[in-house]
Amino acid sequence: MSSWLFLIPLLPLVAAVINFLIGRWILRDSAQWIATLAVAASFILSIPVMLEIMADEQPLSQHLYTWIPAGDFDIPVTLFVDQLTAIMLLVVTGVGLLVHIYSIGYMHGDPGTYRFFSYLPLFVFSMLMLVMANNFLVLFVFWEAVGLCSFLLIGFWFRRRSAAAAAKKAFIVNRVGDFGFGIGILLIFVTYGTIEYAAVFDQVGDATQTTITVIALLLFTGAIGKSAQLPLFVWLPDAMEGPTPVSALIHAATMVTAGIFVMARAYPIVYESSDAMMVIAIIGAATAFIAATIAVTQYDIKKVVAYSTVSQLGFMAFALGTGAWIAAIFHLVTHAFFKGLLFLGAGSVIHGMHEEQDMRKMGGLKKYMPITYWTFLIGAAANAGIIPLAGFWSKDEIILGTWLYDHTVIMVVAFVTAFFTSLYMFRAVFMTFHGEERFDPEKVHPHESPKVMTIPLIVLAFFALTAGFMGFPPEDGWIHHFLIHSFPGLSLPDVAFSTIAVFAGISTLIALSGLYIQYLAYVKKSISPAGIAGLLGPLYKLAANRWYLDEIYDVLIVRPLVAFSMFLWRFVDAQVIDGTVNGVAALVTYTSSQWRRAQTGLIANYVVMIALGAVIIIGAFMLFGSNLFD
Amino acid sequence: MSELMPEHFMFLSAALFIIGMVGVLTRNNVLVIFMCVELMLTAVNISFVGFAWEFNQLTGQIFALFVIAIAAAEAVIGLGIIMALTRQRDTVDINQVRELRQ
Amino acid sequence: MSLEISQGTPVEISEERALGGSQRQMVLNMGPQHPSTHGVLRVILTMEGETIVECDPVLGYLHRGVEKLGETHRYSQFVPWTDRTDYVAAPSNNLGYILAVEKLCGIEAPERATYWRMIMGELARLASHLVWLGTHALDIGALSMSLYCFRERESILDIFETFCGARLTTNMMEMGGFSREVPEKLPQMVRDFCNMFPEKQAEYEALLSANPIWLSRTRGVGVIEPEAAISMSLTGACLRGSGINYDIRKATPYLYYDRMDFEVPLGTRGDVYDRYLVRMEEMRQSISIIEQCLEQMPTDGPLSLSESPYVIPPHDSVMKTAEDMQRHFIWVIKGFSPPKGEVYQAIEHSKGELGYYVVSDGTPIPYRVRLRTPDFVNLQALPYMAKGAALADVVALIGTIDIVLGSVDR
Amino acid sequence: MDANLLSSYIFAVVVLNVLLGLMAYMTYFERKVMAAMQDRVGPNRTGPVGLLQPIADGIKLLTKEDIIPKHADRRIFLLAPLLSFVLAPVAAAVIPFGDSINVFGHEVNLYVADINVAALYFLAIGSMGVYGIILGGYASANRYSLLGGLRSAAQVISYEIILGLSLIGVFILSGSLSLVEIVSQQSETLNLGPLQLPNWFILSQPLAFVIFLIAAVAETNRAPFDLPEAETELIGGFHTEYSGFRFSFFFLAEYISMIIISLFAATIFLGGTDGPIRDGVWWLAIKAAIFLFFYIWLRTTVPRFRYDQLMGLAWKVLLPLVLINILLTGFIRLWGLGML
Amino acid sequence: MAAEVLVFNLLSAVAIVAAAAMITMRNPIHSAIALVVTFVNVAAIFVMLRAEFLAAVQIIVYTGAVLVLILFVLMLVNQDDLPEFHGAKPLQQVFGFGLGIVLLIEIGAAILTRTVVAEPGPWDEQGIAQAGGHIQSIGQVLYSGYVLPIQATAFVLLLATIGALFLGRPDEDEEPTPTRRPVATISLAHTRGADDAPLPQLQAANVKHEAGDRDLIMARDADEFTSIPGEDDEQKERSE
Repeated sequence: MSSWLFLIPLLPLVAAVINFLIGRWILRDSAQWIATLAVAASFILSIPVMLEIMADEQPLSQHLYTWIPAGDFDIPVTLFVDQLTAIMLLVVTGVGLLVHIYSIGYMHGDPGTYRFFSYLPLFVFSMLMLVMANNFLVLFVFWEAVGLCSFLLIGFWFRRRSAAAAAKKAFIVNRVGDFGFGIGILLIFVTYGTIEYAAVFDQVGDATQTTITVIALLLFTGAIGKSAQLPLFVWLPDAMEGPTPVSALIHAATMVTAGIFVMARAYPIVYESSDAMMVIAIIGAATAFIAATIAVTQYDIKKVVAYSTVSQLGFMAFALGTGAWIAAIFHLVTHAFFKGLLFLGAGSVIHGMHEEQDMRKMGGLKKYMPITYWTFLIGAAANAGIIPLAGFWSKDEIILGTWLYDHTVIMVVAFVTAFFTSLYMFRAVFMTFHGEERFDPEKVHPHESPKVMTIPLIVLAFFALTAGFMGFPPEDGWIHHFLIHSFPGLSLPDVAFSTIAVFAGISTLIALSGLYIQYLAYVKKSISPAGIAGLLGPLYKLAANRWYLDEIYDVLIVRPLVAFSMFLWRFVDAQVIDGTVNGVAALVTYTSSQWRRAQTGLIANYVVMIALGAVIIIGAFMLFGSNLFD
Repeated sequence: MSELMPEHFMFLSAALFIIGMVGVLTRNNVLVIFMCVELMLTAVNISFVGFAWEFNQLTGQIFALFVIAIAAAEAVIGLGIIMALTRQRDTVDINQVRELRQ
Repeated sequence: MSLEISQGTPVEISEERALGGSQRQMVLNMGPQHPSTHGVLRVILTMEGETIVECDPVLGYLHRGVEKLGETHRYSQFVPWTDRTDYVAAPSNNLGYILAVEKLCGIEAPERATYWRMIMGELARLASHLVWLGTHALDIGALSMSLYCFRERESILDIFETFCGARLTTNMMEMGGFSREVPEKLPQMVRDFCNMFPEKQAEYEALLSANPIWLSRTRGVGVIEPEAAISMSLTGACLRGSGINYDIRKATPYLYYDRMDFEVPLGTRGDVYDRYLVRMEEMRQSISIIEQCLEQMPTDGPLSLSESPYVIPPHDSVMKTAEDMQRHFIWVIKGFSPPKGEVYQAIEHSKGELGYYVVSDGTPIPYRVRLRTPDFVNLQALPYMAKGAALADVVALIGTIDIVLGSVDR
Repeated sequence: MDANLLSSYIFAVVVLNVLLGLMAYMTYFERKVMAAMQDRVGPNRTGPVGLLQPIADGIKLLTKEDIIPKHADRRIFLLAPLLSFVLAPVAAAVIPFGDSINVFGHEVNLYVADINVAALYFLAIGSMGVYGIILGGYASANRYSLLGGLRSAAQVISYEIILGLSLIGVFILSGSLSLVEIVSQQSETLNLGPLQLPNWFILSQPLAFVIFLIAAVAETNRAPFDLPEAETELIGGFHTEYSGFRFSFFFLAEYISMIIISLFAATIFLGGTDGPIRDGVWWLAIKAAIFLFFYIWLRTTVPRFRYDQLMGLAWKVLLPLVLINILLTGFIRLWGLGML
Repeated sequence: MAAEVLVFNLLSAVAIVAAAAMITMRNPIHSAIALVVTFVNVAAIFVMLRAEFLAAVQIIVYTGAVLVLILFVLMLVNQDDLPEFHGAKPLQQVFGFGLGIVLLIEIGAAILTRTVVAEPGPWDEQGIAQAGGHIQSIGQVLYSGYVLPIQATAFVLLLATIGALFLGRPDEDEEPTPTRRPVATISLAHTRGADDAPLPQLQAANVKHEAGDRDLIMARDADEFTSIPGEDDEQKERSE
């Protein structure tokens, strides 16, 4: 199988290139089929890879070519698949395939379809290469490539000013993280003299503790950017300006989890540094909590899901930080399914509501779009952690991990966050699908989405229902035994059933309480959400205004930066640099105007010069290079 | 010199090449210059073929073959340019063509 | 190869135009000695490569002052001169002039003579078309065609020879009819020709019409728009090839053409091939007209209006009666004087409308004789058609106009 | 000097003289055939049935005044007909007129040379032959001649390509460029079911044969491709200004190339000296005569092409066809060798 | 083998003399002829150097095509305007010949002091004979090791052809085609020169099919198939 590995990323790339080159004129609508088929083929090819890994428990690798040969040092492009990668492969191609199918319906009639279907497989290609890389440089290249795809897709409707701004914001914010990431990779190279995973991980212990901590934190900086952790998560909600399938694929299921993936990949490094892990855990917990609180106050259905994503990413991050590695990856996988489902469901709602995203103008949609409703409900329940859906198992395991590895504070935060999770999820469900119809029935005629859109929803809903059983029984499930190979030195904790039961009970209670509160608030109307908001006063305001993070950035970073830039422009650039440049240019102009006399424009003169040059060179060679005068 | 020596063809090649070069340098007519360039290419071909003969190889001949093929392409384009030039400028005098200056 | 021309001629102007233009343009002096200009036509071609940019026909190399001769000769003396305008169809030229003078005098030839005139006119048309076909095909490169055509033309010339003793310059007609009785074997000769010819014509068509090279050389070449054809006052096949229905035999019938059952072929595209088809069809119609004439012709009756003062008395009566001898003497010495007046008579010549404009001031010598020769007018179409055509097309175009320089230059 | 070389020289002289004689009677043949086709008698006054006509013509041409136009480029004007005339028969050197025969105890090969690149040599000489026409057209200082020269240059280059490419199918099948080898391959028998046919390449390469025939007519500037001379347009084209024996050189060269290309076609496509009974040079002569008759037949029958039609025919019709032929032949050959 | 050397020297001498003639002739056509002589001699030298195929290609491509093209262009360009008739600049000539002499000395020295020796390959006379002839041996080498270069060369030739077509394309017609004026009489039978335009509706009896997919219209009356535009308009007005 390893000799066919290259096909997995190649097919989407080919599809992307074909669609990009001839999509506009020749393929037009058939571009979508090329892309979908390519990703489907990748998905089908990924299955035997998975099976082989399961059977052999040995990583696969295929050397493609040497990218940068430079003396002793060379950068090979080698595809590397171990257990972690295999899971990622299935997630990326599987969710990718469903999103492609969904997009056929969602993007129908858009003039830029061919463009969309060349970016989307390009993203799949980049993501696949990212997870299949065997060294940090290739990883970094495709890390940037997925960033680029994200940029392109967020700004897909670039004529919309807000979309363009969001794309820019996502790109720039990510650059901050990537900057740290890049430095981290450089530091790895400086420290270990190589950037291949295997070689680096073999000699992790050779470096000082401080160096390792710094490397780990720098790598985590990248993850902060890409996986939208505090303080860089601001881009992700804005990224919802892109088409909804993009949000589902990139900003929920795959790309944003790249940060988590990288940290898991760099497990040997991170694991060496308890300080770094502590930082990761704190940041993750803070992110999870803050995002969850914001999510409760949002009215835009996609924003709710987006903040939910940030929150869940926080969960994964602090799972990493607390040492629950497998739980983090487990949650990554389940999250990919139910968050993809939620986004696609949200997209289906938006599609059915004629591009309306505000939940205040929805309500009572249950009867109009039953499939969307049920699948969305399953996704929401999975996200909220209702037993026995996927989210319950993974999230519960993360919380269990905090207790197991003695992070009590974080555990408390996690429980609180879980409560908020339940709150915002069911708030969204009830506001959208239950209650009175708040939209204008004259203008809006809600309808169920076409089959190409609902079928992916059903498939994802199935996985959201069942994926959790990969990790059953907790801490001893199939996924744990499978993934443990990717985390050498880690052992599965032996947890008493009673402990598991207690945590499961608490989690379920919290989730159901959230459900009940929202039921009262939006269906029974016995509690007034506005009243509670008024009761909480400043706290609500804080959450509703996204903890003023954008404003803080504006004051702390953007404005000084703008001012500094103005200074640079007005004085340094206009006066100093331009002056210098213009002076140099004037000098060059003057000199060249003198030299220009040599440029007669007469071919004859040029030919003479060529001949003269030849004569001189041959003469010089005869004088110095031959044995003529020896 | 009772036998055919490599020096024979090398001198022939050199002589033709230099004649061609002198022609390029001294003539004004674009077409004659063009012919001189063809002569220089042929001179190089003699070298290729000669070395191939000297070392019992065919690589030189194959190189010469490629040179001829490329020379044909060059002739087509060159003459096309000259035709366009005469159409536009009404001249084949190389000293009246100063388009390269800008 | 410089042209030696005096100042200010159109030739020089076209030379200058060529030299003043780009180097790519080349002036080619085609004729007057050139095998495919059908005589001494001179065409100055300004060319870019093989494409004609400008085409200037230069005339006058065969100018003999025929019109002036008409003003210095008596009415009957001018008839032989008309033979020498379009010498490939001499009887038609005779006919046109005779008809004009007869119209001036107000006389009409006897019925039998009129039928014979029609036969001779149609035979002349056939003879002319055969020369046209042979040379046209030869110009385009079909070598054998000319020989075949001249072979058939020989039979027509034999008929002429039998009728009047001359082959080329027939001078066969007179005011009021014919001066001689028709030889007895002539009707049979004409009948034989009519039987033989369609077969031969089928052969020509087999050789040409089915030939892809012939088609590619003639189709779409030298298109004359109907508007252009009219504005250049083209006549004959050049006009009808462009689809304009104008045939003098139908429009203003002369002789007994109104008694004939025939059709006028019209082209649909106006290119060389259409004119070829039109002329080929005209030959068939001519044969049919000849056959009809032979059928309808009265077996006997006078061939000449012997009583008319404008007609030379028949030979027999001159020898027998004094009046006729007197009349003959005056007719020969002084000629006859038609009444004062002017007349224009046009006939459908093989090349188009051949018109004679004759003004009489009551003297035996016409005040003015003007020839409207069809090919002179039709030649206007050459520069029109040649612009943008290839050099090889020019010969085809000259051929398709069907010029005879004797008639063009007069 | 070794005997083989000597016999080759002698044979070359024989071939050259026979060609010249044949050429003279080629004109007679042409005139008679044309006359018959055009319902005429043809030459019949000089000698019995006009048999002495070619000789009379030759004497006339040689004794006529040799006019050199005033503005002509004199040296080239004198050189051009010679070039045409000298190059025309040279190509005959590679045509095999049969196997070797025994003359006075010596083995004499019935070909001047059997070289490895014989077919290419033939094409090369053919491509040189056009210089006479181009230079003659240029040197005459006559615009008709110049146009004839230009037309000839373009025409010969175009049709040279077609001619060469049409032969490639044969080369693929024979695996050799040597005409001797090609002839010997054609003398084998081709078994087509119950039919036993000679392995002539006309049977396996009919398309190539037709294209070769067309290109050969164009290559020799004969009707309907006689644009360089085109009497009715260019009044003789490149030889407008030539008279006397210089004109006769062009004339001779044209007829010699006709004969040689007929011989070549007979050799390549019709099995050369191979015949149903008693192989020998007579079969070659008969086959060549068929081609020559075809040439004359064409001339009497068809009108002339126009310049653009001529080029269009070469580049838009014949070139694609001949490429398709090469492709098909190549595939069939590979299939036959079991490589597909 | 003194004869071989003699022939070689003879051929080279002619080639060099012709080449020298080429650059000194004032008339470029004469130059071209001199170049033909050089090329033919070079081809003969190729034959001596066991390169029969190249010799043939040299003749076919260089003398048969490239030089014919050059002659073609030379003949198209008006002779009176050729620059050599106005003489070259003396400085240019001195420079050219000077450089030529220096280069000759340099290369001469290089040739005489040449020490490069390579391993002889397998393609001597026996080797070529074993392969079945010169063509066969060239083919073996060419199509075993140089397939990609051949394709690249073919591509270059294709590009050159396209480039030449582009360069040689006719100028765009600046003059707009004149619009047609209405004239007194318009024939209904004519379809404006286009060969594929449909004919106006005609009675089948009037149409005579001719060879070459052409129809002739047979008019029996002088008034058939002819309309006078003015009358038509009047009739239209009346009917309206």
